[in-house]
Amino acid sequence: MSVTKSFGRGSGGEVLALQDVDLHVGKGELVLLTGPSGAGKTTLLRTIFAAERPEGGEIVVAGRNISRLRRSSIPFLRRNIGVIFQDFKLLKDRSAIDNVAITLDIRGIRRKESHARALEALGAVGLAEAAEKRVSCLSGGEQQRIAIARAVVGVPAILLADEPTGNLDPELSHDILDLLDSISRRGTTVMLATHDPMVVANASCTRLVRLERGRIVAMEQGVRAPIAPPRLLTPTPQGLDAGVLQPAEALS
Amino acid sequence: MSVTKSFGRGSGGEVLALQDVDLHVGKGELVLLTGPSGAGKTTLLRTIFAAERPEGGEIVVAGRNISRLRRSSIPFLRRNIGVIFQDFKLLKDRSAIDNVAITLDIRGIRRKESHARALEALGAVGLAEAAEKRVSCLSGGEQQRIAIARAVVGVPAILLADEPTGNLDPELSHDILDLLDSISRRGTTVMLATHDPMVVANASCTRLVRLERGRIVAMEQGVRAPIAPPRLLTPTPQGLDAGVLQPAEALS
Amino acid sequence: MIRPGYFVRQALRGMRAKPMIQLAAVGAIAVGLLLVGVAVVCALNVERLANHWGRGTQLTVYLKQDATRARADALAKLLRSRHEVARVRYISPRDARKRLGESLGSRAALLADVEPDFLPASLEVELSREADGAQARAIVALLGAARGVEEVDYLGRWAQRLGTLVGLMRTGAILVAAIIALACLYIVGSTIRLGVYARREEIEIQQLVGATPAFVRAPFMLEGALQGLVGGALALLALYVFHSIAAPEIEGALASLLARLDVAFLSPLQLCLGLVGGVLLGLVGSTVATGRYVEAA
Amino acid sequence: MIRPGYFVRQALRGMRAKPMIQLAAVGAIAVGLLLVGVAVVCALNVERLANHWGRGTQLTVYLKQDATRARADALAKLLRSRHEVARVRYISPRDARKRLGESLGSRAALLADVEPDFLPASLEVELSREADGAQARAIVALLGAARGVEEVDYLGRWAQRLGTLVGLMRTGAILVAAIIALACLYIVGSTIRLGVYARREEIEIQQLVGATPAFVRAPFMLEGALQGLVGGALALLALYVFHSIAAPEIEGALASLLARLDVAFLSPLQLCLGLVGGVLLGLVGSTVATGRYVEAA
Ligand SMILES: Nc1ncnc2c1ncn2[C@@H]1O[C@H](COP(=O)(O)OP(=O)(O)OP(=O)(O)O)[C@@H](O)[C@H]1O
Ligand SMILES: Nc1ncnc2c1ncn2[C@@H]1O[C@H](COP(=O)(O)OP(=O)(O)OP(=O)(O)O)[C@@H](O)[C@H]1O
Ligand SMILES: [Mg+2]
Ligand SMILES: [Mg+2]
Repeated sequence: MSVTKSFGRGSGGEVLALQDVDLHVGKGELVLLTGPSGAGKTTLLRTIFAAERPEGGEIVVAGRNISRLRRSSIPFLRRNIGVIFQDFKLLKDRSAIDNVAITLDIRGIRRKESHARALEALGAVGLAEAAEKRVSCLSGGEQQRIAIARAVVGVPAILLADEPTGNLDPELSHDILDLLDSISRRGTTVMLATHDPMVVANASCTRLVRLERGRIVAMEQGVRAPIAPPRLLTPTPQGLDAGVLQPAEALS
Repeated sequence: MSVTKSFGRGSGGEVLALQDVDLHVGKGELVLLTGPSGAGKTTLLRTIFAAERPEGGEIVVAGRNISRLRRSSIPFLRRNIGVIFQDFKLLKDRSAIDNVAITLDIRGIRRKESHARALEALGAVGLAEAAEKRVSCLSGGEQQRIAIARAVVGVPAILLADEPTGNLDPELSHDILDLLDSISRRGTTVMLATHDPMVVANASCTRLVRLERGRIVAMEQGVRAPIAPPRLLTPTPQGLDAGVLQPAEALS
Repeated sequence: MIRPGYFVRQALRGMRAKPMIQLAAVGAIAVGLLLVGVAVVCALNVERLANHWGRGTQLTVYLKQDATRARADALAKLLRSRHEVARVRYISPRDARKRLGESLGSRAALLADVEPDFLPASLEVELSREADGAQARAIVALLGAARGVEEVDYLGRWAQRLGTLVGLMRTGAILVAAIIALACLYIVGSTIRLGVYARREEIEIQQLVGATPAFVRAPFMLEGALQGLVGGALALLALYVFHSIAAPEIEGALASLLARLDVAFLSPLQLCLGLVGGVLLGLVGSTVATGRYVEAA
Repeated sequence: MIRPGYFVRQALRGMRAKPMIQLAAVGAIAVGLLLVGVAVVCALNVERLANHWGRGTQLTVYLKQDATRARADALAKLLRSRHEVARVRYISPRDARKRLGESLGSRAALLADVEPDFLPASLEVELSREADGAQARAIVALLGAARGVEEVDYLGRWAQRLGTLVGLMRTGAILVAAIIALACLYIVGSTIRLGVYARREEIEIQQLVGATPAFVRAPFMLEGALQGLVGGALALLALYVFHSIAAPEIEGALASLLARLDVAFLSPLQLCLGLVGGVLLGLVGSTVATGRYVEAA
């Protein structure tokens, strides 16, 4: 898998949220994205799952140019990308398990199976007991973990984690980093945006990218080597388009 | 000022969110509240500004029992309490400055003055330039800082900060902790809920309280001495009730 | 303490920010009042029509052969003293004969041999607009029992049919107006409620930072009143346009039959009432709808 | 690929979770269809009334003094051959005299000296239900020019008034029905739109995690169809109740004047159309309303 992004002008109104960001990420990498508040981390992640369209440059995922994707293909792209949103984006008046299962439901997976897998994912973030509680009744950290469970339950090809530990205590943060690490080692490309120095210090990333005011100002090798050197996979456009590429099966 | 809380049963459905929490906080203290996700930190703070009613026990603020407060008095209580919400609770489709100024607007302060003071508060959190931007267009950290500016702009008698640095980088976190410290030194009672060990390490608190599963499991003295020993102020009920106690004037 | 300027600004901001909610509420109020207005104008004109035709309501009191002119005059005087009677006219036997001759037209020769006072004298009584069926029947009964009266002829078959029809139309218009008014009240209420519901978070946040219920409510109420005013004005405008189009048609259709009948529009007072009704509708709707979320917090 | 069961469950969940939105939409649809239904039933019965009274439409053809009975029979035969004519009856001079006598009542003695065939013979022509004013006028013109015809007497003044009135009612009912239908379409649309608007975040989130527009829309469409079905059923039920209450009243009022007229209700086909209309209204409304937010993301 190969990801290429570069922008002439940033998205998001008059502000240049991103400027000439150029980044190649290989399959199975775990890239840490840091930078001060307002650096453009979230915007960069949002362009990858086509929630934001760049004014210039191109983003290539699995050989496909995201910025020129047909609108109708976007859902199928997103099914291969798990996203942990900074503001969670949970359905507040539904149960935790419904929120997690939705990523499977939209692919037409049977309710029984989707609920079993969702429960498993909730267990992985330590919330198996809270499965039936409404999201609005849960604490900040619990909500964040539901967002994490939702992002990983589909075993996506790409995982975008935007500040996934902002509401978690050190112990839980550690567990979550372990979870992301193991997901990445199984072949999922992980991009993790954070400003928590503890996360930066503890995550076994393959690369550390520092953004400032929309530009990459530093890029270091991480402690971990990528499981595979960055290479171009043969594009699987029909997989992305038709939604038949089910990473869960593809990867196991 | 004296705060007393104790619960027989916790609020929030069947879960015992808080159990027999007993805590006295004096004027000008800065109390750190820590504990794992779901410990009850947020619930504890919410009971203080009467967003949650305890099933048992009582909360006394400035000599008034919050849990038996008339519904119509709650707004006037809240005007003396600044809250930084864990999930921000900002008006998404209004400008940053409108969000900050609202705490002054509801007291009938002239638009000109309220905007000037709101701009000042935004400056204190490093967002003077973003004043006119819509909240939904701002990054997670920017939104958090607006929430902080809104909580402090009224110079409240009590400041409740729920995970105020979860979306901020270390540098900004530091600035915000400094801000809270200086506010506390000017006489505002601050209660800061966090699981960020860096905050716990750096904040010059008067006390450190650790919650777990709704109970206080540890309480240590902090690095800083309270500006005044815990004492009972003469209650100012008419101030809380009629909203004439304007801390801004009272403290300056 | 709090300047009204703040609320006006807030209300205007709210209206600019969520035009869809405003349009829905304004639309519901406008449609509601328009329908009620249509019903009222219809009822109004049916009423006028009934009065217009009702004015023609006549009794013919045939006098006995032996009744004197003095007796007839006494009866006429008695009738004129009653407020439900508009006019009384004495028809002498000679007049009656003349009329019968006219009504026979080309066959009037038939009456050539008939003596002038063969037909009885009569009183033609025209009831006033205000007189209803019950009063008319009372007079008929009264006259039937009076000395010197042979027979009272009351309302022809067609006039009666027409009266029934007009009565049905009136009842129908009132019934339909009532249904419409209730239905529109429901719709206006639920539309405003939905609009407030869509902004419940805003209300919650305002209250969390210490806004009083009155503070939260004021912009909504102002908004509601404005919606009502605009909705009411739109309804009256639309009603006026309908009236301008329909009135000449209806008048034309009636003109060939009747002397002249203007299809009336609402009076200035009624127009004002419509606007006030709109404002009240918006105001009360907003107040009730906001109450839910203001109380809940 | 995706089981319909999922959408049914989602739709039901949505309806349980936000009953207020459902009630608003169901109410708007019910009220809209009810009003249209009232207008339709009114128009339907005005039509029936017009036909019923229209059946009584009669022409009286006075024959010339010198016209023979054979001529009269020829004319009657000619008339009977026309489909707009229902019945033709020959009135001899003797019959005519008898009738006049009856209409004069106690003053019939007046005719004692009149010779039996002083009055002209005539044909009483009753037009069929289907015959409209234009056809009637054509027949009048035809007869006026026919040999042996002295004069044609067409519709009395009251019958004409009644006809005009019924026509006005029909036009009014259609006009009002059109206004109502448009107005209700607007209100239903904006109510459904508001309901979807209140749930825009849900739609946004679903799309962010990869739901196709069809997936997001399906529960809303199902919900809309259900709202339409329930709203339609409620409207028909309410209409039926109104009918049950109003019909005997109206029939009673008419009974004293006319032989008998049932106030008709909607036919089974029309009832089905009402339900289908409700479902379509809800379905189309939801689809359009959801489109906005599905497209936007
Ligand atoms: N929709 C938008 N319209 C206008 N400006 C935007 C929009 N989204 C983001 N921005 C601006 O772009 C800049 C980068 O935002 P972004 O959310 O990417 O920052 P970030 O690195 O995620 O920050 P944080 O760590 O605070 O979450 C910010 O200054 C923000 O105000
Ligand atoms: N409204 C509610 N209804 C039911 N349970 C609730 C409600 N609010 C909170 N809880 C439960 O109470 C417990 C304490 O929640 P609280 O939000 O106080 O935790 P917290 O210490 O703030 O956690 P975090 O650090 O994750 O924010 C949690 O288990 C939560 O699920
Ligand atoms: Mg961000
Ligand atoms: Mg919390």
